[in-house]
Amino acid sequence: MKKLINDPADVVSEALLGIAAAHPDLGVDHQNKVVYRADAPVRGKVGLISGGGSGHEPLHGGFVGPGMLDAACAGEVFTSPVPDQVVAATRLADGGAGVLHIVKNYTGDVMNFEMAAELVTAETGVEVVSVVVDDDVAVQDSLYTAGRRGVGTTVLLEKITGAAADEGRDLAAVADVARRVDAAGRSMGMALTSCTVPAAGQPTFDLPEGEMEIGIGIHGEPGRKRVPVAPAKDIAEMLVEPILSDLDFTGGEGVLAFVNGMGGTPLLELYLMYNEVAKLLAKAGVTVVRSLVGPYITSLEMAGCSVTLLKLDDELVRLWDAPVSTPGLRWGR
Amino acid sequence: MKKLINDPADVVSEALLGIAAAHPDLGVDHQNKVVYRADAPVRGKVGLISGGGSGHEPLHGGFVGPGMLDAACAGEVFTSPVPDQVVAATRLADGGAGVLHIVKNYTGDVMNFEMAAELVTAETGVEVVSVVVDDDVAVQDSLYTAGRRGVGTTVLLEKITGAAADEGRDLAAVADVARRVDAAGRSMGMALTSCTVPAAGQPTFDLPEGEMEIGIGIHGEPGRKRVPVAPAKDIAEMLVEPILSDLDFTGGEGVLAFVNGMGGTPLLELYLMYNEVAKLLAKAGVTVVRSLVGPYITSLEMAGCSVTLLKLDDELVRLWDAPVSTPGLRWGR
Amino acid sequence: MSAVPVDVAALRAWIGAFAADVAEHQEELTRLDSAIGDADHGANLARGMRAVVAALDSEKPSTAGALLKRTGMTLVSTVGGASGPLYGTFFLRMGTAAGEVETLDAAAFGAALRAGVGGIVARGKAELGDKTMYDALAPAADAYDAAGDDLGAALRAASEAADRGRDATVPLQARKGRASYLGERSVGHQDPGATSSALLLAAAARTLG
Amino acid sequence: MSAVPVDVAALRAWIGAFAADVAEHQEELTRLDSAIGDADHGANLARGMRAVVAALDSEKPSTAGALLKRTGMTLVSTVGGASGPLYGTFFLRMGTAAGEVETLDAAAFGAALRAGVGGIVARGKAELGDKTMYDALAPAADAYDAAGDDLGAALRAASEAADRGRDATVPLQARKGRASYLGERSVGHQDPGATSSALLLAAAARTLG
Ligand SMILES: Nc1ncnc2c1ncn2[C@@H]1O[C@H](COP(=O)(O)OP(=O)(O)O)[C@@H](O)[C@H]1O
Ligand SMILES: Nc1ncnc2c1ncn2[C@@H]1O[C@H](COP(=O)(O)OP(=O)(O)O)[C@@H](O)[C@H]1O
Ligand SMILES: [Mg+2]
Ligand SMILES: [Mg+2]
Ligand SMILES: [Mg+2]
Ligand SMILES: [Mg+2]
Repeated sequence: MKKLINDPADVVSEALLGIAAAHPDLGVDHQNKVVYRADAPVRGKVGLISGGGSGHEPLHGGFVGPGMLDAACAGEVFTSPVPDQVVAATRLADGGAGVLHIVKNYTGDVMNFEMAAELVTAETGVEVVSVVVDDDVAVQDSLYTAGRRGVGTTVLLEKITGAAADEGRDLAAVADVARRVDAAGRSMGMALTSCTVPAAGQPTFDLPEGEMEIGIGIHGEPGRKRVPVAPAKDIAEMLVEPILSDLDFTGGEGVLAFVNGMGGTPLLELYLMYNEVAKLLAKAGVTVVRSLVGPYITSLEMAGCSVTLLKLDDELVRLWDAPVSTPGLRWGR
Repeated sequence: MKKLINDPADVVSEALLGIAAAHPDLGVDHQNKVVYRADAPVRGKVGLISGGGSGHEPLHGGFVGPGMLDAACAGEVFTSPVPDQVVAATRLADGGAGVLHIVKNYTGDVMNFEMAAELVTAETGVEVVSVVVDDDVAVQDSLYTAGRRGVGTTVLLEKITGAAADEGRDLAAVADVARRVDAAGRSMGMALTSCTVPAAGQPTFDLPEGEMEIGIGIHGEPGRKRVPVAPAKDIAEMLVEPILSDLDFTGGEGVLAFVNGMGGTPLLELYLMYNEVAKLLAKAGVTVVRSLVGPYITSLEMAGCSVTLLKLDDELVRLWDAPVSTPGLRWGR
Repeated sequence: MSAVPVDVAALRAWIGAFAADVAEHQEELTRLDSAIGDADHGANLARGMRAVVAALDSEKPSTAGALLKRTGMTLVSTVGGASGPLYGTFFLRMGTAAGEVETLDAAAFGAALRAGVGGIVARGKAELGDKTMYDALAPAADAYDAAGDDLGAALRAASEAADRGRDATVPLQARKGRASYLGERSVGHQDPGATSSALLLAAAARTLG
Repeated sequence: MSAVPVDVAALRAWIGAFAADVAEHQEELTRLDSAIGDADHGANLARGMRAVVAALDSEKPSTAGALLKRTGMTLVSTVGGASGPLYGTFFLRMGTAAGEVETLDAAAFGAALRAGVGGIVARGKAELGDKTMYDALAPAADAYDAAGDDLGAALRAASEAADRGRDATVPLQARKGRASYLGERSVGHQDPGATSSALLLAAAARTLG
C-alpha cells in the first residue's frame, strides 16, 4: 500500500484537520467528524446535511457551504457514519426550519441515519425528513437486493436541493425537490483498477491488466461483471445504454450530463469520455443542456468513471445555475 | 496500459472535443489544439496565453477564462506544443495590447515559444513578452542543468497575472507581475508511482512497493532520489524543508500554501498532507494567508503530490482574490 | 443445567473473548468483506470491540442489562456501516430483555439471545437465506432453545449451529446488504457478518458454558 | 569522390530511410527517453517523420534547398518538445546552406551538414559532453570533413563517428535538456537524441554514399 498517510487509523481525522486549515469558511467538529458552514445554522433556512463513509472526496465535506450542504459527517473510509455524528451534524444545521437528511442508499447509511433521526427528534424536537438517493442502474431494484445504490446523482441532488433551501422553501418543499432529483437521475460506473482501503492495506480486489469491472459502486467493490478492457467509445456505450433503457431522457428541458472520475483517472481521459458520452446522447436524441466533468464522487484512487444523467425541467435548471460556494463546486459568487 | 482512451494517437484531440462540448464558454481551435475564451480577444486587454504538453490537466486549458488565460495550446502528452500552435493562440488572444507568453522552463517549451514569438511578431506585428516559470527547488539552478523546471507556481502565476491583465495594466506591467510571482514561488514534488504516456504504453519508470521518488517534475520522469516510502509527516518535511532553505518565507503578508495532487492521489490524502505542511510552516514561523489543495498541475495518473509556497504582498493577495471563472479555478463570479 | 448461572463477570468475559477473537480474525473478516463487500468489516468490528472493552473497563456495569446495553450503545456509536446498528441493536435488545439483574439462568440467557436476534430482524429485515449474519444467529437461537436447560450444552449447540449457518452462506446469492449488489457473483463466498456472528457464539460457548 | 553527387532523389531517399529507421526504432527511442526523460522521443520523432514523408510526397520539392527546408519546417510544425525545434533548425539551416540547386557535391553536402549542426548549437546552446544529440552530430561533421572528398567514405566516417559519439553519452552526466534534472542519476544511460542522430547519419551513409 502506497499512500500519503501516517497511521491508517488516523486518516480521516487528520484529513479533517487539513480541511479545517485550508478552508476558513468551514468549521470542523473534530470529535464528531462533522464539517459545517462556519456561519451555521442559518436562521430560518432548512438545514441540509449528508454524510457517509470517507474516501469519496470532495463528497460530502467538500460540498458544504452557501448554496449546498450546511453540514456533512465523515465516517471511516467506506463506512457510514455512526448516529452520534449524524445527530451532531443535524444540531449544527438546525436553523429552526427543520433539517433534511440526504442519505445514499446503503444498508449501513440508511440504518445509521434512521437511528440518528429518531434520537435527535426525541432529544431536541427538530423536525427531520430523510431522502434516500438510489440512482445506480447497475443494481436491479427488486426484492432480491438492498435496492439501488446512491452514487453520482447525490452530487447533483445536494447542489440543486441546496439552492431550493436557499430560496427559503420549507422542509416539505425542499424534500420534494430532493425526491424529484432522485427520481430523475440515473448512473452507471466502471473501474479499470480497484482501490486500497487504508485499514485493509491491500486492494479490495484484483483486476489484472486487460480486464475491467462494469457496474461498480463507489466503495471499491467488484461490479456486476468483468469484461476485457475496451476502447473508450465502447465503455461509454456500456455505461450510457443501461441508463437510457431505464428512463426516457428525451423531452423536457434536456439533461445534465455528468462524467465523474473515480479518483485515479486523469481529467484528460474524463474529457475524452465526455466526448464519447455526448456523441451517444446526440445519437439517441437526448439534448444536453448542462454538464459536469471531474472527480466529484470518488472511490479513493480507483481508476475508472461513472456517467450520470439527470433529466431537467425549467426549475431544476434554475436551481442548478444558482450560486454555490463550496470547496468542490463554486460559481456565481 | 489501462486507460479510458481510444487510439493513443488521438488522446489529445478527442479530449479537446470533450472540453469543447462541456464548456460553452470556451472555444477550441481543433486544427491547432488551442482552447480560448469564446469572447477572445478582449479589446484593449493584454492577452495571456500559455501551453505545454498535455497530461497536466486542468493546466493549461482548464485555466482559460475571465480572470486567467485568454488561450492555451495543448501539445501531445508531455510534449511542448509546436510554434504553429503558439502562433495561433497568440493571434486569438491579441486584443491590441500585446500578448504575454507564460512558458514553463523546459528546453522544448522555451524553444518552441521562442520560435513562435519571432514568427508571430514578424507576421502580425503583435508585441509579445515571454515570462519563464522556474520554481522547482529539486533542480539545481546552475550552469550544469537546463535550469529549474516550471511546476506548481505556474498555476498561481496564471491566476494572479490574469487578474493584473483584467485590471487593464499594460504588457510591461503585466509581465512584471508575472516575474514577481515567479521570483516569489518555490515548489518541490514527489511520486509514489510513475505514470504511463499513452503512446509509450507502459509506465515511464518502475517504482516498486516500498519506494518513492523525491524531487520529481510533472512529466512522469524519475526524480532526484529514490527513498523508502515514509509517513506523510516525513514526506511533508522532505518537500517543505528544501523550499524553506531556498527562500525566506517569513515576513511580508505571509504565504499562499498549495498542496497539489499529481493526478492519482485522492483528495483525502491531499488534505492530510496539507495538515502536515501547515504544521511545519507554523513551526517555521511562516504565516499562511491563502491556500489551495487539489490536483491542479498533474502528471497523468501519477500518485504523489507537490508543495508550492508563494510569498505574498498586499497586491498579490488582492490579485489572487480577484474574480476568476475557468473550469479549473472559479470564484467571485 | 450447569451449576453456575451467567453472572456479570461471565458476561464481561464473553465480551472480552469476542473482542479478542475479532482482533485475531480482523484480517480474515476484511478479506471476506473484500470479496463481496467493501473491505471494512474487520476494521469496523475491531474498532467497535476495542471501544466496548474500554467502556466496560471504565464503567464496570453491575447488572447484566447494564453491561449488555453499554456494549450495544458503544457499538452503535463506534462501528458505523451495516454491522454497527445491527450488532448494536442485538446487544441493546439483549440487555433490555436481561434486565437489571446480576445473574441469568439458562432460560433467561436464551430469552435474551432470542430478543437480540429479534432486534437484528427488526433493524435489517433479513430473512433466512439472505446471506447475512442472521443466517448464523437464527439457527443458533433455535439450537439453544432446542438443547434444553443445560447452559453449557445449549451454548455448544448454538455455537455449532452458528458455524453451520455461517458455512451455509457460501453457496447463497446475497439478497441483503452490499453483497446483494453483486448478484450471482456473491455465490461461493462466505458472508463476513455470519462469520463474525459465529465467533460471537463460539466465545459464548467458551466463556459462559 | 563518388561518381554520383547527391541529387534531390538521393536526399529524398535519405529522408525516407531515416523515417523508416525512426519508425523501426520508435520503441527503443522511447525506452531510452523513459530512463532519463519523459518517454516521448520515439513518438515525437516518428510523428514528425511521417509528416515529413507525407509533405515531400505531396510537394515533390525540386531543389536540395527546398527539400531540406520543407523537411525542417515540417519537423518544427509537428514534433514539438526539444527535438522538434532542434532537428527542424538542423534541416532548415542545411537547406539554406545547400541553396536552390539540384545536386550537391561532397563539399557542398559537408558544408550543409556543418551548417545544420551549427543550427542546433544556435538553438540549444549545447556543448560537447552535455549528453545531447550534439555529441553524435558534432563528431560526425568533423569526421566527414576529415575524410576528404570521397562522399561515400566521408559519410561512412561520419556515421561511425556518430555511433561512437552516441555510445560516449552513456557515462556522461547530462547538462542540457530534461536529463539534466536527474543530476548523477543520468549517468549510465544512452541519450535518446544522440541515438536518433546516429540513425540519421547511418541512413545518410546507406542512401547517399
Ligand atoms: N439487512 C441486513 N440484515 C442483517 N445483516 C446484514 C444486513 N445487511 C448487511 N448485513 C450484514 O452486515 C455485514 C457487513 O458488515 P460491514 O462490512 O461492517 O458493513 P457495510 O456493509 O456497511 O460495509 C454483512 O456481511 C452481513 O452479514
Ligand atoms: N539544449 C539542447 N541541445 C541539443 N540537444 C538537446 C538539448 N536539449 C535536449 N536535447 C536533445 O533532445 C533529446 C530529447 O528530445 P525529446 O524527448 O523529443 O524532447 P523533450 O526532452 O522535450 O521531451 C535529448 O535526448 C537530447 O539529445
Ligand atoms: Mg462499509
Ligand atoms: Mg517531452
Ligand atoms: Mg463492509
Ligand atoms: Mg522526451
